[in-house]
Formats: sequence, C-alpha cells, structure tokens
Amino acid sequence: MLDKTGIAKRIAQELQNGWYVNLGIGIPTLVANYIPEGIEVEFQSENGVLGMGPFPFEGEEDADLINAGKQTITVREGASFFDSATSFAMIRGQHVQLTVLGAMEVSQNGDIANWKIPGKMVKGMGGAMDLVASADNIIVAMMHSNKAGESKILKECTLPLTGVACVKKVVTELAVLEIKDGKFHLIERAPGVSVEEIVSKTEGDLVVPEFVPEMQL
Amino acid sequence: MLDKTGIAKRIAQELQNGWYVNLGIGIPTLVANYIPEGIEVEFQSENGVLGMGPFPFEGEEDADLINAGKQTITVREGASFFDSATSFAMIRGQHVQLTVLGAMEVSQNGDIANWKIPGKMVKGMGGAMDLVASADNIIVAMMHSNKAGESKILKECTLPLTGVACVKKVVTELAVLEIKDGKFHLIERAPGVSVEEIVSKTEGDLVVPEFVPEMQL
Amino acid sequence: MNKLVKNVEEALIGVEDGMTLMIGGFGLCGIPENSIAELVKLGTKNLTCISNNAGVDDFGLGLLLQTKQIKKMISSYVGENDEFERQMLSGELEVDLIPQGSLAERCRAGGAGIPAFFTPAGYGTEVAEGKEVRIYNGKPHILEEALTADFAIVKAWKGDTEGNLVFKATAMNFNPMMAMAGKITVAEVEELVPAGQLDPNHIHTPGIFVQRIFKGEKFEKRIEQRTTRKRS
Amino acid sequence: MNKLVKNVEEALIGVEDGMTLMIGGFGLCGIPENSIAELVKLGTKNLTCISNNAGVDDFGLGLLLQTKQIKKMISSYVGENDEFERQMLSGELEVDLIPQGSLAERCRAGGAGIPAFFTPAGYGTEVAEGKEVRIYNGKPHILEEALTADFAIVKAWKGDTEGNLVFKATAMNFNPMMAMAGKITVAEVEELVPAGQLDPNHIHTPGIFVQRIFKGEKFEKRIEQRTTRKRS
Repeated sequence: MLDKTGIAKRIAQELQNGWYVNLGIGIPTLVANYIPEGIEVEFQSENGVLGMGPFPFEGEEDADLINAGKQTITVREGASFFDSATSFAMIRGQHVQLTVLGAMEVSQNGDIANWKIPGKMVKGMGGAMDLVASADNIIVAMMHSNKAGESKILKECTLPLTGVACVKKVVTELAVLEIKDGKFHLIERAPGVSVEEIVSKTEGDLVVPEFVPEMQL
Repeated sequence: MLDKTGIAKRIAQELQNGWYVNLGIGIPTLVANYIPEGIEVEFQSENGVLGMGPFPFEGEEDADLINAGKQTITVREGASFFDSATSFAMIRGQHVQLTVLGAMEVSQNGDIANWKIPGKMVKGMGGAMDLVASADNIIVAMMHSNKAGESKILKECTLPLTGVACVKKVVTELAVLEIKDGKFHLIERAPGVSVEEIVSKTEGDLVVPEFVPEMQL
Repeated sequence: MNKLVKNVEEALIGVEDGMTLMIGGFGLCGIPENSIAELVKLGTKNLTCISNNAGVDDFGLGLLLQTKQIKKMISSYVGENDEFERQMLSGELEVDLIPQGSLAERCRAGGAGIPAFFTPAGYGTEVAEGKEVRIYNGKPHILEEALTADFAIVKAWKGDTEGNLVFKATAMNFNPMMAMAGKITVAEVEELVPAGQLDPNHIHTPGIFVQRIFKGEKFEKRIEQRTTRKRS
Repeated sequence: MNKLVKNVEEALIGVEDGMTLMIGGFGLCGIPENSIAELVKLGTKNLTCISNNAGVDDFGLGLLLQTKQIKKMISSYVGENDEFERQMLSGELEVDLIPQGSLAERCRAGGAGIPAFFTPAGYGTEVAEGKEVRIYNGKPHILEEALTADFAIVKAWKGDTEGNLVFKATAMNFNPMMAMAGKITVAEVEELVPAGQLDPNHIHTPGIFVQRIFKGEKFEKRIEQRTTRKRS
C-alpha cells in the first residue's frame, strides 16, 4: 500500500519529456518532487505562472509569488507570469499536456466529482472544471476509499460533477487504474496489495487481466 | 469651402477633454494637428499603440513604431504598446470615445461604405468594421461628392457596407451634417458656402433649419 | 490623461448600495487592501462582488462578508473562508460559483465588447444548467456571457499618473481583466510614478482601462500559506 | 524546455503544400522576414495564409503572392499590395476578408480553446453572410469562429531558449495571438538570450506557446511610409 508520497512517485513516472504540467492541490503537488531523471517538464499554475521551482528558503517568501494552492513558491530560470485569462487560454487551448488533480469520486466513464457535497461542504471548483474539460490527459490522485470506508471508484458519481468523461487514469494507494470503454482497467497494484483487495474496494466495473504487475517505484 | 485641413480643423472642435480617440487614414489623421487649447485627448491606433505623438524627426524613424496607416510615428510620455487583440478589446469594449474615419458613401440612417467597389477596387475593411460597429461616437470626414460629381451623402448606400446605422456626424468641405431619425440634419455650412449648394449636392433627405450658422474655424 | 486621485476616499466616490463590484486578487495575493478597508468604513450594503474567492475570514474580501455588506458573490472558490461557506450553506449569501477560467474570460469579454463565447468548462455539470450547448470539434461547449461591473477595483505594483499599470509576479491574476470590465476602474498601487517612467513595451494594463489611480497608504500583503524549504 | 533550433531551415521542417500558415506582422512591421524568404526558397504551394495583410508587392508576404505559392489569404486589408488586389479581382486567389479586430480575436480564440464568440463587427455587411446573429445589450452581434493553423510563424524582438518572447513597440501586433494558435509555432527573433535573461514579469508570449525559436540571420525592417517632421 502506498502513502501519499508513493502515489506522487508513481504518477511522476507518467511524465514525459517536454511536457507542460498542471498539478492540483494536495497529493498532486508532491509529484514535482519526483521527476524521473532525464525527464524535463515545466509546471504551470493556473493563477498565472509557468516554470515553478521549489518552495523558497525560509525568510525569502514573497507574498506576490504563490501557486494555485496559495503556497509561497519560487520560479526557475525561463519562468513567466501572466494574467488569469492567459493562464486559462493555455489550459483551454490544450497547451498543457498533463493535469493531475485530486477527487472525491471518479466514475467508470471518466466522470469526476471534487468540488461540492450538497448541503455540507462547498469548496468551489476553482480551475478544476476548466482543467478537466480541456486537457487530453488527466490523472486523478486520490485514496481508493473515503473516510467512511466507501469506494470512491464508482459506476456513477453521486456528488455534483466537475467534468464528464475526462479522467484517463487513477492512481490510488492501492492501484493504477485506466479508464476506457466505460470501465476501469486494473493496470498495476501497489506493493504488497492483492488483486482481491483492489477488487473488493472498487465499486465500479473493473477489468482485471490475468497478470497484474506490481508497481516499480 | 473647406480644404482637407479645414475639415480636420472643424472635426477637432468636436474633441472633448479626456477622450481617447481613434483617427483613420487620410483626413482624419490631420485632426491630431488641431487639438483645441485646453483640451487633452489621447490617440489610439488600432495596430497597437496608445498615446501617439507627432511624426519623428528625420533620421529618427523606427520601423517598429508605426500607426495604422503604416506611417512612422513617435509616442508621448505615458504611451503603451499592446497586441491587436487588446487593441480591439479597447475599441469593441467602447473604451475609445471617438472614431473619425473616411468614407465612400454615407446614408441617412447612418450606414457607411468605405472598403470595396465590387469588381473594381478592394482595399479591405481593416479595422473599420470593428470601429464603426463599436464606437458610440463616429464622425465621418469626407468630400461631399465623388470624383464624378455624384453625391456621397445618400438615401441609401450603393456600395457594400462597412457598418449599419452607426455614423452620427459627417463633416465635408461644404457642411456639418448630423444624422438622426433617419435623416441628415444641416448643422453648419462651410465659410462662403450657400445652403442651396449644400442642398443641391446632397442626395439623401436633408433637414434644413431656418438659420444655418457658418462654421467658426 | 491624468487619472490621479488624492486618496482612497476620492477613489471610491460613487460606490453605492446595491452596486456590482469586481475586486482583483487571488486568495490574498494582489488584492486592493486599501479599497477593501475603505469599503468596510463606508458600510456600503447589498453589494454584488465578483472576485475569484473571498480572502480569508479576517482579511481580504472576508472583511466585507463579516460585516454582511455582500448580498451576492460571483466566485470560483470558497475554500479558505469558513464564513463564506457558512453564509452560503445557510442561504444568507447568494453565490454564483463558476469555473475560474470562465470567470477570467467572462471579465475579459466584458471589457472587450464580446457579449458571449463558448467554452468546454462546466459542460455536464451544475454550471451548465440553463446554458446553451453546442458541439465544436466533436466536443460539447457551453455559452458563457460577459461580466461587467459598476466599479472594478484592482491592485497593481506600479502605476503612473496616466493609469498605466504594471503587476508583479502572480499578484497579476485577475486584476488586468477586471480593470478592463469596470465602468469605473480604480487602481491602487504600491508605487506611483510620473507618466513616462514606465516602459511602454511593458505595461500590463494600458491607462485607457483605468479611470482613477492612487498610491495605497499601507499594504500588509499577508501570506496565506507560508511554505518554505530548509537551507541545505 | 529548450526550443532552440539551429536556423530557419530547421525551424520550418514539416511545412507542406496545402497547409494553413499564420504569419505575424502588420504591414511590413513585425514580419518574420527570414521565414518568408525561406518559404519562397522551399517553394511550398497551395498555402492558406492568415495574415492581416500581405506586405507590399516586393516585400513581406507579397513575395509569396508573386511566386503564386498562396491559394488563399485570410486577411483584413489588401490596401498597399497591387498584386494582392489584382489576383483577388481576377479570381486567381481566394480571399476571405474579415474585420481586423475579429481576425485578432479569432486567432486568440483558436489558441485559447474558445471555439466561437459574438462580436458586433461586420453585422449588416458581407462579413455577416451565413453567420448567426444574436442581440445582446440591444445590439446585433454575429458569431465568429476560432482560427488555428498548422504553423504559426511570428517575429519577436527578443527571445530566450525556452521560447519566451518580447516584442518591441507596434511590431507586436498580431504576433502574440498567432503564437497561441499554431499547432507548431515558430518564432524568429532579433536577439536570442539564455533562459533567465528576460524578466518573467515582462514576457509577452510565454514559451509554452512556442515550439521552435531561432535567431534571424538578417532583418531588413523596411519602412512602408516614411513620415517625418522637420527639426524646428
């Protein structure tokens, strides 16, 4: 079973050279720490920066320089700043090759819900609706089940949607799942996790091949 | 009767303090030379500059600094450069208070034609269609008749239109005409020009008040 | 064209109960602190505020939520503001939540004379309810309309007396589009310079979009999430 | 991300007969001179060119008109090019004339994933023929669709190895929007600097929009209308 870091490491393996990448708040943010050797990618944050670097050294924080999670950041050489309209022009115009974001629920046709629990909680969609509606390549990073132990990998989402038929891949603490033809496909299992456990914790239709390799981290 | 300079001078009297103004190619460009004392206006050129100044001194021309007429220009302090999308955002968004442009024909409901003579001549509309469709305040600067002696102040335009029901005022070598309620209204006559001459050279319906003042230049 | 006003009081003359205001900023980054403080002082009520979010409980637009001066928020994110979420869930506050990119583009459209445009964002979600859907390039898009405001209140790093603005880093965010979309646009700046001091090649918001400019008296520039790394 | 290519030959690899090209510039100002010269050399045919105008008879895109490499022009202005007007009137050249602001916005829309938008420009004229009309704010608007291109070829003043671009004065014009709208965007620059040399606050076109960048060998920068005043 993976911890959050493990999920981030696994997703980092999906990075391809030359990609511009948008990382959501939470686990996705950690992906930036595990870029495979020999791979060069550039991180976009939808509040208006391209070329994000690591967090600043203590005492060097700049209130004017944050990411979409409102965290203080730095930028690399070759970075650029721009307004929110231009930022979403990049996203909507498919200039960003990969989006990684968290979710409350994902369905087997690729729907995603991550912004609202009616009557209880409203975070707002922020840039998530633009991101999922635009990117060709969307990976969800999340836990397989919610705190009540219910599967978040569903036949159909029960919460208000963020986007429809957009998620291509889900990486959880248990498995890597691909979504195609209206089903989840089990691609890899986390170290020490059995296929049976994954099957039992997945509510949506899951295609399980004869051999399911263990992740190599 | 006015010459081109006179037409420009008369139009310059229309300028109001604080206006952003777009001047078309030809006579309109001359308006910038006759800004009344005490009036401050700023000139926008749709290729992407705000705060145009006079032509450069000989030897100081910059190929990268031109107006929409492709003439070398200078800029004043406080000028700014921007792309064509932003430039037309200013125009379409009605941030420019006055547009002055030339025309081949104007009709009594404010239609204007100035970009094409089918089969004979095509200049293209350039920014004119955006300008006339957007600005609240459009003044046409032109000669009252064409080279064949035919009136350009018409009941209906015969040439392909640039815009409909948009022209508010026309200044020619003979007169100042206002357009309202689907008619031309004679507001002023040029020095030494009789009402009869204006009437005879105007094909469109013309409302002539009892007293028509002479322009004060 | 001189756009300089003396102070924040003069800058906000004409803001009235029931008006629609755009307020620049993302989180606490690039927000017009001085103008927000003045709005609290003025006590203007029943405001509709268009702003990506509402700061935190005790700073940024959160201050106007605490004083109940806001009738309606048009935003993309509630996240870091408990009072915002509470007022919304209890029904005290009308909220129109829209995708961040659509919000940015709708402001730009409002300033650019584009009354409506198609975007894929929000298709198939609550956001699309009642909106026209059309397929382009094999993908469904929804029609979104422009936003404008009685006042747009933005914050810039540098500005000149002609209203030209330059923003710093990610404090730019929504400020340039909102500046375009205000009937009256007010800019508060950290540094005010005479016309001619800013490079005309590098002005983010040309002065034509700004009606009033003033130097903000004090900028706290609070940091919402102070994340750092250790020196190795 | 390194976008640097050796020269114009490498920059234009993949340009083929029948493709759609966007070419930056307004008149002769801010045009990609080196790339245009290379296109003449390559002899690529049946091109659709999206460009505000077509330079003059013997410079700028006019060169590609002379060699009859262009099948169709999508432009707003013909004005200063006699050969352009001649080919259009004789029917040798297909021409789609559209308002300058709509052209700029349609390029931006193409790059920004906005498939269509409403604009008042052209309502009631030839331009509106076959286009949907809708009333907003009491005024008729027409629906215009986005433009994209197989290659967008732009010219900048300065650029860095990551493809970040800075334009000078009115040589900016259509270049930034076209850079957004190309499947492959090629930028030729007067001055090429290493990444980190350009101020990230003042980049006009972020490198994400540019796939290939090179330093142009020679820029003639011809002036179309040399207007001057006498020293007093």
